[in-house]
Amino acid sequence: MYHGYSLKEWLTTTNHKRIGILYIITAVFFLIIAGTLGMLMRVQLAAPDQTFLDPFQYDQVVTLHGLLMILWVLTPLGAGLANYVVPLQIGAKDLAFPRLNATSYWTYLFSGVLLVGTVFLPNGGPNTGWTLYAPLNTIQFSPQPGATLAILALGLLAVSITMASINFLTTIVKNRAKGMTWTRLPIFSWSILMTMALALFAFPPLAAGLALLTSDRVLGTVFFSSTQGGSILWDELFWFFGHPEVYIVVFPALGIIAEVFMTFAKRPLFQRKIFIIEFAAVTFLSMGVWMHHMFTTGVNYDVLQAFSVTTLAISVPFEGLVLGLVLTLYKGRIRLTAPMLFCIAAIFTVTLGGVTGVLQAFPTLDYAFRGTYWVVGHFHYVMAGTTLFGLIAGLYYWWPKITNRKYNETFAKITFAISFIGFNILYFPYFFLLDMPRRISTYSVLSGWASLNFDATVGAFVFGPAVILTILNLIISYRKNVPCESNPWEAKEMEWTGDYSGSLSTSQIPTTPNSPESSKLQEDDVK
Amino acid sequence: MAGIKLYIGIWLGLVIATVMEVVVRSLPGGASLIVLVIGLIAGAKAIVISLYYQHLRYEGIRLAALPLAAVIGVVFLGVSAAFTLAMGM
Amino acid sequence: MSQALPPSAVDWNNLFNLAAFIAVTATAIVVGAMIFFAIKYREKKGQPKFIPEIGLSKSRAREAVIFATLSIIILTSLTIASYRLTPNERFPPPVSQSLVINVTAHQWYFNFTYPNGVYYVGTCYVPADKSIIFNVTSDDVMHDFGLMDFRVKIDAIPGRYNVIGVTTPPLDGNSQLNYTIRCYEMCGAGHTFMNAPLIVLDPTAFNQWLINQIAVNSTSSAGG
Amino acid sequence: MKNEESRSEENKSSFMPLIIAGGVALFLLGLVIYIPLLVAGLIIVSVALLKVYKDGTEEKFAQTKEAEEEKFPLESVSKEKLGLWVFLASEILIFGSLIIAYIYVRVNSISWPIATQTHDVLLGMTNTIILLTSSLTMILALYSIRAGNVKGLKICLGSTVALGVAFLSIKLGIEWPALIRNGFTINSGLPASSYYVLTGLHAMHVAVGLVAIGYLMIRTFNGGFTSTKHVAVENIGLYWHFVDIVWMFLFPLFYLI
Repeated sequence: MYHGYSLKEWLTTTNHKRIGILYIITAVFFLIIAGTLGMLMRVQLAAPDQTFLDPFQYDQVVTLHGLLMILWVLTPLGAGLANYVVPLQIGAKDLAFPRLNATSYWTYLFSGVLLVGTVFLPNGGPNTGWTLYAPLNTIQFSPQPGATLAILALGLLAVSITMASINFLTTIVKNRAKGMTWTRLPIFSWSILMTMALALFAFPPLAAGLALLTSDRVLGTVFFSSTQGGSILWDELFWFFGHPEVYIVVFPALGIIAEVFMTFAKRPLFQRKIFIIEFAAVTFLSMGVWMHHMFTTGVNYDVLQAFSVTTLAISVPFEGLVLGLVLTLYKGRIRLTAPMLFCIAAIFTVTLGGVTGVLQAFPTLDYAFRGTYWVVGHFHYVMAGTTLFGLIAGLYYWWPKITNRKYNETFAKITFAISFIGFNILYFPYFFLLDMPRRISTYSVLSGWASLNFDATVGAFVFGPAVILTILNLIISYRKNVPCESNPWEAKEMEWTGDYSGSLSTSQIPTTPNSPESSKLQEDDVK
Repeated sequence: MAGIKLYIGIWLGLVIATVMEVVVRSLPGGASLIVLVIGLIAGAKAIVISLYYQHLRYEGIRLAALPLAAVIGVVFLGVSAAFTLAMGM
Repeated sequence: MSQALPPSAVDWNNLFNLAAFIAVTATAIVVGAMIFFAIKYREKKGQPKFIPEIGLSKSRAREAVIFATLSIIILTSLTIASYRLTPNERFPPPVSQSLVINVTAHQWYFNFTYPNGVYYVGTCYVPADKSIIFNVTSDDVMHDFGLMDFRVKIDAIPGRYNVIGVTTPPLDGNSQLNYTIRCYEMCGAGHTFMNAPLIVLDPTAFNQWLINQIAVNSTSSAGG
Repeated sequence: MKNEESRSEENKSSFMPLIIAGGVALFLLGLVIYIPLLVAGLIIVSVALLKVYKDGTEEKFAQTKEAEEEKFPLESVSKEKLGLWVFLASEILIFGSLIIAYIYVRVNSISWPIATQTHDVLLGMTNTIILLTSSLTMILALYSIRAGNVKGLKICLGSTVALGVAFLSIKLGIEWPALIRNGFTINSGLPASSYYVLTGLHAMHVAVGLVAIGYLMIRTFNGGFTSTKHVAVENIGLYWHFVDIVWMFLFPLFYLI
């Protein structure tokens, strides 16, 4: 049964591989829910003056789509792949605290169930947008119990991710096999280290904010309902979490892109050391840019300008990361497999999403962009483009590792083409909807937004099914039960070979190779 | 590892510092000066506890960097929040 | 009848066009290089076994530094260009020379109060060719006072007055100019429909309207 | 391969992560829609934690010794201790953010009551000294067991629990009722809101610490610690000192300034 294990074994497992698989399955499940919600929004906005959803329903759909996609889909999908791959890459038997890992997973699952469950409560779920701005999030303006439950679910998720970050940081620092020095640490493990370090710093302030908000809603305190700075307080706490969260989401995808590029270009990473330094610089700087989400709140303008500068500063190392990835292909021996194609698409979207983000870093320009579909286009290029494409590439790339099956390459390439085209039809028009406010449930004919919105809806009906087809491809290949070879990509990384000495991650091969006993891992560690 | 006398000595120091905080409160002087002094005493107490009772002094800077980073994060959040308070256009 | 773009919108458009041009060029270079590499260096059949090149020459590191320097220069100059623009919006002309309008956002409408105490719900009348200061606050939840035709926006936050200044364009032969104020922050179920027309009138017509309003307000308050 | 792996895993696998997570979810659901569910969740979590404790004492989850590992940069720090310090870092950020939120609302408020008029400084100071003393006894507990002195460990842990209970009884039993009688209730405005939420969360941490030290005591009486094997004493001690440190800031913030 189930991958050779009984149901009980799945429910009680503390093995990092099976927990990784559980994470991936759950995240894909939430992806389908959140994607469906996205489709509902596109249906509603396909034409002017539609009444398919009423404004309150639409608000709930917007909120759940945002919360689910960012926190219950993209973050855990990266964590799931990390769960499976990182211990293999660093030569650890398991994560440092296996039971904590299991607790982290189940907490994540139940928090997601609670969040989705809010819509079945009387008066519906949260309707405040995923940013939960105060004082709209207080009991006075959103009295439904579903909104309280959503906040508690978010808090539970914060606990889950904090547990995961404790686990991964300890594992990567303490559980590396003999010989797996920091310079040899594979780049995906580096990216997870940075992700988890960021998560450690980002989620506690959110948890603090949620604690205050919960006490507001349950105990009747007045932190966010008071007019004495309550709105700005929430902004500060939320965005101190919210901006690093964007990087928490995108880092695993960048790590995957690096691994895939190295494997399919048969090249070491371009300037690996500089790449890691740039990675660390982005991690560090991303803690200091959150106030660019508050340019129009009217707080002290000099502070905002300082944050504008840090935001621009972060684009320099980030650009270095992208260039490093592109130059990895230089003089390579490139095989355009499905993961490679997805990664190339992800680089395209991260570049476009990135430069549009840089434009928003100028307060003057952001005064116009804020709260419009331009912003929606920007972050969907980064999130739905880079992150989702990167994670799909990761799934394709490690699928032979996880399931011992090869997916159908032709089918995968076709779905790639469809999803890439659909993606661009869906999100590119957003850059031209410069004056359309976000989160409006409908618009009038006079606004002139109808044709672009119709395009986007058409794109949604191409992109959504393409993602489903991708998932189907993976499932079908698993059901077909044709085992593949153990290293179909001729990859050089530890998780495939069980030996780091030939790894493309390190720019220098050790001059004195370690003895086979210490560098070669035991068979069942890698399999 | 430190000896029992050191631990008790530190405890005594912490208690005295606590009493001092309360005394400083009732002294005449500018409100901001009192806040500053009390803040410094509280910070010193926290540092002493973490250095000796949590024996960070003996663990070395590499481990101490972790809580230190967290504290720096908090201070950064606080400083930024403080600046945004300044209402000026 | 074509409406002239307000001066701040023209400036904004110029800066945006410049920045967008640079952004699109950068994207084209990066993506173009990537696609070029992917095609040029793709694996062909019958090639000898490939041994990855491990060492990297120093000149490549120099390239990375050059790219970083280049982008810093571009970003710095854009920042300077944008700062030059900023005062128009953030530091409006002195209050004495401007018309100050208090805007109070509610769920889900805007209320405009003029210096002489006249208030008007749902529509904002302003004189042409005049600097206007909006003093924006909110009565309930967070809203956003967005005037996209002028490319400005400011949050309406309870307990807080945020200031935004614009200069209305001259009428240029039109009898009036029509713009739209929209709410750009999620504020509940009525967010979708929370907008207000901004009508730019000839100064004399505006004064006439203001005088009429005094009468209307006094009768309505007396009646209430 | 599968057999080998599952055999080594059978020892580690457990329903408890699933049940604890489910219990917590039930607790939160109950908090919002139906209080009995909250109680049920609480009971489930407690029972599951007891089960975990039982498994733990049976050494069921004992870590298998790993093969040689890379140690840089934390050569001398055990995995458990590093994990705990990472956890403490997240706690620092939570309490730090809460304190910043408190300072923020306080500075932003037009008026704020004078601390000494609402709070009893003497009681606050007593509580501070009690907590400091409990920190001393906690570090002496570690000192004792390092020297192999199990009796000293028992005495020290016992006095730590006693002092912790004293702290909570003064806070919850004397201070809070008096404050509530004076109309300083949780929903009577920002000063009270911030006081109850911050000190309440701190009290919760004290309570969790007391439960953990209770667990240490039971293990001590079962002869669970020796001069070489006392990781739990040290780690729970680190947590307890952290709770102490938080109070070092909360005391002046609420009682003095």
